[in-house]
Amino acid sequence: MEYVYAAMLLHTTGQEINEGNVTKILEAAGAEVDEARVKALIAALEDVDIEEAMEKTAVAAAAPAAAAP
Amino acid sequence: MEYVYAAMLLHTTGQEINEGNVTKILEAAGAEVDEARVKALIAALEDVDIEEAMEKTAVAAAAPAAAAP
Amino acid sequence: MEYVYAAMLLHTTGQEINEGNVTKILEAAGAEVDEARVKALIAALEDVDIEEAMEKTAVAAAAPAAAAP
Amino acid sequence: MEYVYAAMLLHTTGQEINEGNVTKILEAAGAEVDEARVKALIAALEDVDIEEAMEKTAVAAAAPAAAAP
Amino acid sequence: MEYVYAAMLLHTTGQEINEGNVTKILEAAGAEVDEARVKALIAALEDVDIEEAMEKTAVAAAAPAAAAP
Amino acid sequence: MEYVYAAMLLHTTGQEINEGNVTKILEAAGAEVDEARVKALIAALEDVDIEEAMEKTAVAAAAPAAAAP
Amino acid sequence: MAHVANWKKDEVNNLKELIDGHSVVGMANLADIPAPQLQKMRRTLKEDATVKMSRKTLMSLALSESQKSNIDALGEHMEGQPALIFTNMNPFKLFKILEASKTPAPAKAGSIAPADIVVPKGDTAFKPGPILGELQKVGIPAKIDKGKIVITKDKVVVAEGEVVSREIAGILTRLDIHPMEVGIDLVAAYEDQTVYTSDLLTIDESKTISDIQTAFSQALNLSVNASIYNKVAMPYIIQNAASKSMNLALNAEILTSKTTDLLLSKAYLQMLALASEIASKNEEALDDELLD
Repeated sequence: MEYVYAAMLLHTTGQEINEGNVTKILEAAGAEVDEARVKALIAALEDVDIEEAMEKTAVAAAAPAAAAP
Repeated sequence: MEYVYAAMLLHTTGQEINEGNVTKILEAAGAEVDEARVKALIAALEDVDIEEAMEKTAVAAAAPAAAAP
Repeated sequence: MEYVYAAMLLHTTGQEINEGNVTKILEAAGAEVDEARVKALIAALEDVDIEEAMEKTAVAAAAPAAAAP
Repeated sequence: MEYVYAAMLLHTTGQEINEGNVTKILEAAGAEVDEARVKALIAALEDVDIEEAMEKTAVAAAAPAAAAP
Repeated sequence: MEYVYAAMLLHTTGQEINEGNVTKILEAAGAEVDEARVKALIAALEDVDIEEAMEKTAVAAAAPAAAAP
Repeated sequence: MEYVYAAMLLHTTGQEINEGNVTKILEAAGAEVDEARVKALIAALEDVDIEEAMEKTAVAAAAPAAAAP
Repeated sequence: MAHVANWKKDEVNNLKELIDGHSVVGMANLADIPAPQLQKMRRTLKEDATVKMSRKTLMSLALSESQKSNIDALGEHMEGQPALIFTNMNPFKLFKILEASKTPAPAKAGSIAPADIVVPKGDTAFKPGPILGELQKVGIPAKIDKGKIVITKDKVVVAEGEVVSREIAGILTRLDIHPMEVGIDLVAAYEDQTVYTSDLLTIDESKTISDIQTAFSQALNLSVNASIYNKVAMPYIIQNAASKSMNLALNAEILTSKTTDLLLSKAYLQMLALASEIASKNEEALDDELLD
């Protein structure tokens, strides 16, 4: 999950989520960085609205109780 | 939340969650680092089983308010 | 939660939520006081309307049905 | 409400909930202390499982959501 | 998701999930194959129990707040 | 499930789900191909809206999350 | 074939040509199909399939004389009023089309129920009269209500596979219940050296849909659990990360812009909960504000 946390960190600090920045954070966190996974991450995030995905968490957290048995 | 993400990153990569490491990550993410908040983060996490705390669902209590009309 | 309780206490008695007051309460409660966490508390509360946060709870308690899908 | 918060504080820090301790906290919070009320509080709490009572919150908050259609 | 389906196919037929095999399948499916994504797929699956990861509900983790204890 | 995975692969890459394509993928995955099962799959999929079936899954995946422990 | 009449020779040759000229040969049962309906079905199938009725012996002969290996095994599946169907369509698809074209029909005495035959509860069109007794006689719970005969409970009158009696058949017809399915039964189909019987040819569409859904959720689960980044899984991966982070922040009481108000309201709610517990012991312990 470290790649995702790196992306979320950049999102929160308002920095661009690109290969250089993600790699920098992962290295600072002492992770072995797999370039291919960084590339895959960036590509996968391209059309994703991170804010919306995160907000869904909050709503999801609050709402789905109704579906509980 | 950037302080929390930094802690999650260190936890995931198996590094120690200490001031130096948290600061390094936050700087790599281009964040302005507030020393007191870093210290507070370390203090808050001191006796916490992070793995467990990540998985344990927290306060449902206030959450639905956000979704309320 | 002792830091949060201390803040709520001060809010209830109408006193200012500052480092000195929070520390005084925590010490009276026999807690080991972490200065950094007190500072982080004050900083975090700076932009929060406590009354509003409490009211949100009330709404949550009264009408959470609205959050259901 | 300050009396209840004071009791919660003592519970969290693991101190005994007695007249002296409650009074000390309330004074630190700048409250006027009503001795009779403190006594009543101590007496009432004698038979209460504080941990359980506080946890009921989460259940109460989660439950109404579940009742939603 | 085509990379994931390719991996699941190989897993089901008991073949090794390596670059050559994944690429072969994707080409048979008429996909443009991105070498970096194939590599990222292999890397992500390295220490994963695929059977278990396929069955373990992933989305549940996103919404558990409502299940608060 | 390899037959279904092959069909999903073709659906994802936007290729036609026909006997030739399914067989090609299964062979690339090293599977022994049972022609009758391929035929049955194609016939079965003719009247099925894969996209719709997937969307319904997503809803299902999101809702029961609340039932998670 | 010296002693065989010429028309029979022609018929067998004709069938052989059809067998060798199509990739798929089906064995059907046309029993119980009224002529007009069969006409209609032939017309519907015209583009895709040819239905040929003949004598059993001639069909067997044509099958055994065909060049196609193993096709004589199809002859073992003659039932009722057998007929051959010729097509180049996938046999599974042929089966599906024939099943879909079946139409409901009234039950006759001696029919075999294709599924449980149910008389549903509810109003009937009947005015009170001897029919009430007839219904009750075969075990259908009925009574008179507001000048009409009403069936009070769903009732299975014939179980799947059982024979429909004359009385039941009559009552079903009067109730306008058509429990039978009439159409071309494809008993078996030959393609490429293999004979598929109807149980193999049956396609369960809901199973297909649930297989697709299983495949999709397996793929999604695997993507999210193994952090395989793609567009479908990414929102869920982010949600997981966000929710784990929130859990940690809330459980460890880390105050952030996203957690502070949640933690404050948690404290407030805890206080209210504890206060209500205290109030149940002694109201004197609480201030007036809380007692409201």
